[in-house]
Amino acid sequence: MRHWNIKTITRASCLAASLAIGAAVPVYAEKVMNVIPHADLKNLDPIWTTAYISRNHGYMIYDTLFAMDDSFSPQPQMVDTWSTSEDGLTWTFVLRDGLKFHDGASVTGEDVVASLQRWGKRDGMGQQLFKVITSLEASSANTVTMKLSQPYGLVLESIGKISSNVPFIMPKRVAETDAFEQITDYTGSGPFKFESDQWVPGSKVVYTKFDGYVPRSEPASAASGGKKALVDKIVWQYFPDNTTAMNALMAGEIDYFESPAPDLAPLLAADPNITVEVNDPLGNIGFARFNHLLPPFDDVEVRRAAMMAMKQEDYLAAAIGDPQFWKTCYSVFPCGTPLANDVGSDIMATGSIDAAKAALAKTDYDGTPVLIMQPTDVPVLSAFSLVTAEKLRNAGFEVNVEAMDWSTLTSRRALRDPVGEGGWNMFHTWWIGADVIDPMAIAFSGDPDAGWFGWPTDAELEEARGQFSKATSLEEKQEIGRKVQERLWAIGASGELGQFFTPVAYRNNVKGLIKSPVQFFWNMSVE
Amino acid sequence: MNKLLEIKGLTVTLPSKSDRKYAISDVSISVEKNEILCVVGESGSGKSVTAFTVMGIHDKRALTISKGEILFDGYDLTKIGEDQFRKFRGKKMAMIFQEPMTALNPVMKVGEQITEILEIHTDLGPSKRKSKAIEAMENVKLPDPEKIFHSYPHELSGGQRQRIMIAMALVLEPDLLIADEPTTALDVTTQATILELIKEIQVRRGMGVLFITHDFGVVADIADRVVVMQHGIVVEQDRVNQILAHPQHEYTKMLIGSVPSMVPPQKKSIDVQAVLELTEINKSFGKSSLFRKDRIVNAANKVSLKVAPGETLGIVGESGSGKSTVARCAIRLIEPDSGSILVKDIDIAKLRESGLRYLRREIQIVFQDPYRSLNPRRTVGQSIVEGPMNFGQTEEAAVRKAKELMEIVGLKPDTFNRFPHQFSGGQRQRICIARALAMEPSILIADEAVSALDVSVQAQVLELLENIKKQFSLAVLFITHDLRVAAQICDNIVVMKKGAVVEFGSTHEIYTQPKHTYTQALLQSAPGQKYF
Amino acid sequence: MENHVESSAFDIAWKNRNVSIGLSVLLIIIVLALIGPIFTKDPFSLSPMSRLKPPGDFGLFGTDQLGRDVFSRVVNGGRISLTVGLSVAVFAILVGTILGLIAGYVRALDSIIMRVMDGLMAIPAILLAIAMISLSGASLATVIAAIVIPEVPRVVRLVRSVVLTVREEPYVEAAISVGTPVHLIMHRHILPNTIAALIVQATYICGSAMLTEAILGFLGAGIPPEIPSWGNIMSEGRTFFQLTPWIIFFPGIALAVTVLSVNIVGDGLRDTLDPRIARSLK
Amino acid sequence: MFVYTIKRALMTIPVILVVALFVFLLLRLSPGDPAAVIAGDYATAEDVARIREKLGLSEPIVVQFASWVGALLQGDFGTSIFSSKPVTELIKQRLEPTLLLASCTIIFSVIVAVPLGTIAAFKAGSWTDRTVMLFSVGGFSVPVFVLGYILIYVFSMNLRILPVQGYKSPFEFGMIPFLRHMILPTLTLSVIYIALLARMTRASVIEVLEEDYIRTARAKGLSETKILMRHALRNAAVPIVTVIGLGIALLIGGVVVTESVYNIPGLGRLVLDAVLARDYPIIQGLILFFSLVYVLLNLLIDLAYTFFDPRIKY
Repeated sequence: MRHWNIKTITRASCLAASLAIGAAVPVYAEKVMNVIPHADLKNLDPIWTTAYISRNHGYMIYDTLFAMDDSFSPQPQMVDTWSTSEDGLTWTFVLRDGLKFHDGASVTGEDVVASLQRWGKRDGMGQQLFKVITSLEASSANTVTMKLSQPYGLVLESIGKISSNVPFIMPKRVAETDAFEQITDYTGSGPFKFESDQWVPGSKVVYTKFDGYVPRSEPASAASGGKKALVDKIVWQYFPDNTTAMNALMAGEIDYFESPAPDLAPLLAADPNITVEVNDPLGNIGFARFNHLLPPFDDVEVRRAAMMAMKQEDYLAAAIGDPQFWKTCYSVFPCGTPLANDVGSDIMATGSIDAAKAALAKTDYDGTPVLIMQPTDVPVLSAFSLVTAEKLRNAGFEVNVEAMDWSTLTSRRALRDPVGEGGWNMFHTWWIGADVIDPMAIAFSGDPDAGWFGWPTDAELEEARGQFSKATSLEEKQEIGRKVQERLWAIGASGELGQFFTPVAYRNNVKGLIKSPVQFFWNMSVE
Repeated sequence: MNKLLEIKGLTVTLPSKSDRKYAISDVSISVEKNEILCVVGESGSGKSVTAFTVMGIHDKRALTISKGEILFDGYDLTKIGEDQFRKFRGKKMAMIFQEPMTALNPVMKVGEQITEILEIHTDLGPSKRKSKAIEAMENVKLPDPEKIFHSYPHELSGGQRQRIMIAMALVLEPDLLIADEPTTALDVTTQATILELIKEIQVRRGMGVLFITHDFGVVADIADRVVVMQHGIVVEQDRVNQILAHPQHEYTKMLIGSVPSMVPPQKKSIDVQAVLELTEINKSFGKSSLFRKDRIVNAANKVSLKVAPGETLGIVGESGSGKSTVARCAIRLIEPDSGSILVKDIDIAKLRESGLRYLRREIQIVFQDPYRSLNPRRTVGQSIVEGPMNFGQTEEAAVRKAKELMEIVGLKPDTFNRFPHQFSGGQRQRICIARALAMEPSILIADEAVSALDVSVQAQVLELLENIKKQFSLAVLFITHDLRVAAQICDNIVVMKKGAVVEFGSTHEIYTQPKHTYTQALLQSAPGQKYF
Repeated sequence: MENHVESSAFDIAWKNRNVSIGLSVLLIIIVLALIGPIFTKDPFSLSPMSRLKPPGDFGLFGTDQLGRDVFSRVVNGGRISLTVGLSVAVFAILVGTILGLIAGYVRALDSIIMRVMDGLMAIPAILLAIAMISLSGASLATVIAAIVIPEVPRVVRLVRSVVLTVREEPYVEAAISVGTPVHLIMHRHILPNTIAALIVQATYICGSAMLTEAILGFLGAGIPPEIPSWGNIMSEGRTFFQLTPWIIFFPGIALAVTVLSVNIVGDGLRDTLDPRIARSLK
Repeated sequence: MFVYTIKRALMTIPVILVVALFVFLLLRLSPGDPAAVIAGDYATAEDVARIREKLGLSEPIVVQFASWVGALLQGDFGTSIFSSKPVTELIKQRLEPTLLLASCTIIFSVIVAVPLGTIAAFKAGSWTDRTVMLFSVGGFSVPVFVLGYILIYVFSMNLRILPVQGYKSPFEFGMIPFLRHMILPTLTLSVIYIALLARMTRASVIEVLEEDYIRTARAKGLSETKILMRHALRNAAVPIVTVIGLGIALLIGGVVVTESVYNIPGLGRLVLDAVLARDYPIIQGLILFFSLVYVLLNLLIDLAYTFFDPRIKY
């Protein structure tokens, strides 16, 4: 620890005095961007966790083989050229020249293989992909060869995945860490370096520009294209309090505020020095999840009756507020994305208590109370829960709302036990649009064993989802998308609560923001 | 005449809700140079209010001077401003108080407390101040003043503390010293030396002293002139010999008559089987811990004694002699470390509370402080019947008995439902005696039972104790520090010092032929032996 | 007759101006909270389309972020906050008194109880409460329990010290020597002496419990936010502090006035019931 | 004195053990499961079980406690589940802001509260007294976070004379930025502390003013100011110092809130975040740490009594 003696203090105060007077002007002004991220970076291993903040951290310091552009098609990033064999079973990727890790070592095929393998153990899409991979090896220093057992339509979509878990490329020594243990070496090859000794968990993360990074020549487009570090240092400062965060931005103590509460937007927008805008074109999709295993929601008609009561406008107005930040969307795929459609969406678009009441009356619902888990530390979900509670009550359900924090909810939602023994009937969440862009999303699973909490069972749905990975053309994919959506609505898998957008706010001296569902910090500058 | 202080028609009013209108009314007293004026009276006589008012340190929120003047050094003290008054205090007039422990600031070295007064009133430098303080300490005959100078009050004995108070009061050689019961809280041997000291200094300096006391023995030893006060009024004042020899006022006569004689009356010896017998009782306080063993006090060291029915056994000794410890062991409020306590031949020394319970009625106690001996939240009746009802007596029977007892102890039975605060101190002590008697005990312990009472009341309670002893054939263990009281009431006496019995004998023997030097010193120290 | 001394003390206490003003204000607040449901809208009813409206057309105190009526939430919230304050005070005093009496009277258990209490005292109250609530799930009952537990040691210490002092009083010794059994000594002689101090302590506990509840709400570990306690209303509204100050202002005023009254009553009672301080104020 | 210090230090062991046991049981018996939190949205039951195994959560509870205490005895507070950093390192990182904030608060509060309480006591019953007492009672009546918001709103947003948030280490940035960032948090945190101290000072001084030696001092001719300064305050010091010690617990509670409002990266926020994230090692370590601080500070205060009151000897 530091020695706090008189000398240090005196020296510090002298320095302070001189700084305060402004006598000591640094010769070179370091360009620093102060950012309030949307969450606290608790965890530095983006493969180990799916937390969005860890994913964003990953994009700071790592690079990917492929990356999504703003039309959501994968573009080469670390890969220079790649080829597919005639039968579609052998894929060869050649890495770009000049790829370097932060420690100076070159990126090799070995690193890529190890990184993909670790990712394949944790990520859902990765697991699917590795089911068909027979071999994955570095055929030369900069070439990776992948052999498949059958043709697979989502190879590039998988390894170019934009959101969690993103297959970031780490050095081999790091990627060899057990997939269920966290890495402790944070060497990447991305445009920024993580400053380990300046990290204060829960408060501050510091990144500095990596001078050895060679950006691609293409212009930046979402996650793809040239990643240029235009500032010397990026400091993430986590603010637990939204009001304080807003004040700090308005006072100029902060440059960029990633996710202000939408309700604060008018206050921020009123400040001429601040820009408020929506950065994520897909936004987030509200999700009301039923537990298909327990009564009353083990009955499809009861689920569908409940869905009829859900009026998206009410949810969005209550949770988000300002209509410029939300819109209704009755497709399971985010409206505005290629697979969005309106098959079977009447049920969700009903939004009528009376209709719900009538539908419920036709079922065998016996007054079994519905237990809704309300995560009180997440305002949007808390509001969703309350709106659902009121809607269901009005529709004739018995409802119990149980307040808890999000972390309790995440552990409890995994329980398949009856309500009395820790189980549950409903909870709310949201997916970022990019996570539910196609039928492969785990949110749409119909397999109770491998599927997501809530455990819907529908073989037809699974069959349809299975087809998707083999589909190659957009038309085919759209067709499968419609089929999947039809099944999802038919079995009342979950309530879709509409699409909402969280704005970002930043001081006008910040330039170069990239439109994307994921927050990137390259190409951004502070003037 | 050489009047130093003249109080003329001084009247001090009490707050409007008090039970009487004036604290003192129309008091006229004067103190001359080179004399000790004793103001004597019982509690509530207004003697302390008079002293505090002269000093200007009475509670100004409660007490207001409504009439009269206090002439001192050419000024009327009732009219001068606080700043000017402050210059008198400590310099021209000084005061010493009853309880030297609380009157000294516990967190300040005593030397500092003396030099402080020099700092306020003189221009002396620090070293001068110190030498003057040391000189003052030598004057009051404090041993090793250099060392004591750097001591805190709690490190000194009671006598030393009072000497410090006196040194502090006299360091600036004031003309007037006001002494408010300065020896009441001290042991009798210490009292004698302090009285001697005050007298000596007064003579040497030619100072005027206003001496407040309730003890006619002290008056007889020290006073030149005496003022007797009752209920805030001066009832009589004269030269000391005149007052003692020819008191005019009834109240004065009563006060003087109430002082017990040092000569014990002849008593016949009692020759019956003892009901209470303590053998080699040991009791020490303080824990011997792993870390230190030095804080253990031997409060009782091989104490043996016995009391027979109809006998009053006195335990006398100064504070800390262990006499109360013995009493509390005897009634098993505390458990002795070793030794036996035979009550009617049953050893109760080590009995647990449950086994003890049935012997509780055999042995009862009356405590010193009548204000704390009764639960203020319970009626006196409830307090008296509590014991009998614990032993299964019906309420009706207990109440009937209680009313009888109240009559016996001289209280009206119709006050049965009153609360303790509605009684005077003497009446409360009677209630406590009734409560003890309600148990029909064979042994009664009186632990300083009359020490807190005014002399007049003391005499009545002593008489009551004597009567009930005879009436109920009680064995009485009478604990007191007051040699006069002991002389009058006890058949036999045990003298204790530092936890051990130093002498035992019949009262007559002890008072006429004390063997132990400590007993002799005690007896010689009792004040007022010239007259009483 | 038993209560003679207390009742006269409370007569005096009532004559203390602070006590009478404080109690009157409290009485009004309690009555309002109790009859609140009669004259207010449903505090739970959502109306997302009229959210964050200023006081006026959409209710006396405006609406909150879910369009609920702030006035009815504040009025009904009084009931929750007062319930928290009162229950915490009652339970803390009850548990603390029992433990304190045992510790003060049963030598063998004294050191065990006191070590446990020392341990509890050493854990910062807010942290303990946050941990307990967020780990065991938020409900009115857990919040009350979580606030009670850190308060208990203070009461235990208070009661124990009174017991230790009072049991040395001559009248207790007299009661022992007339063979009064332990439970009656407790009941007749010791307990009544603790009452004045406990009542004063209870007022302070009550006040601080209401504040703690609010702070727990702020930290996200309070009563389920749906339930309108003053603390919850404020903590939910805090994001909008600069946008819609009324959401935080009205419950804030209500809470401050209530706690202030409770504390003023406590101070007044202390001054009248503690003779030493009372004397110097005369 | 030395022996006493050792003895008292040893006596803290059972207290800390009680705390340790209590905290441990609280965490283990509660329903949350850190493994599930870590495993994330896509984890299967096997994944969760595997993580539980890794964290040692599947051991019997007694074994878990024993191994935790065993590690503690070696100075190992464990490692954060999420950040994989040792808890001791996290504490070290966060100690400075909290320590300085607490120190500033205590110093400021004492400077303000003791004179206020003394004046109120001296003028007991007067308007000055009533005003001071009303302020004190008021200090107990406003939630800390509301006060924080109001101060930020007035001083930072409207007057724009002080920064909104953050912490600037005096060792890195110098004294002036440090103090500028400390003013509002200190004010916010001090209010309740000042209220507490002022009341206690007043009560103690009133009590002392009733003592005989005050009368003695008057009889010596001392002025009222001197009586107050020399005699009353020194004797009132012990209860005042005691309250400063007891207030530490209150302070730690306040720190949690204040650090959140002013975005100060201190221990208070660390523990709050840990609780919400179920990061058991941090919660355990920090509550234990705070208790240790509390116990040691109070030990220190007990020892300080000898300085204020020569009658107390150990």
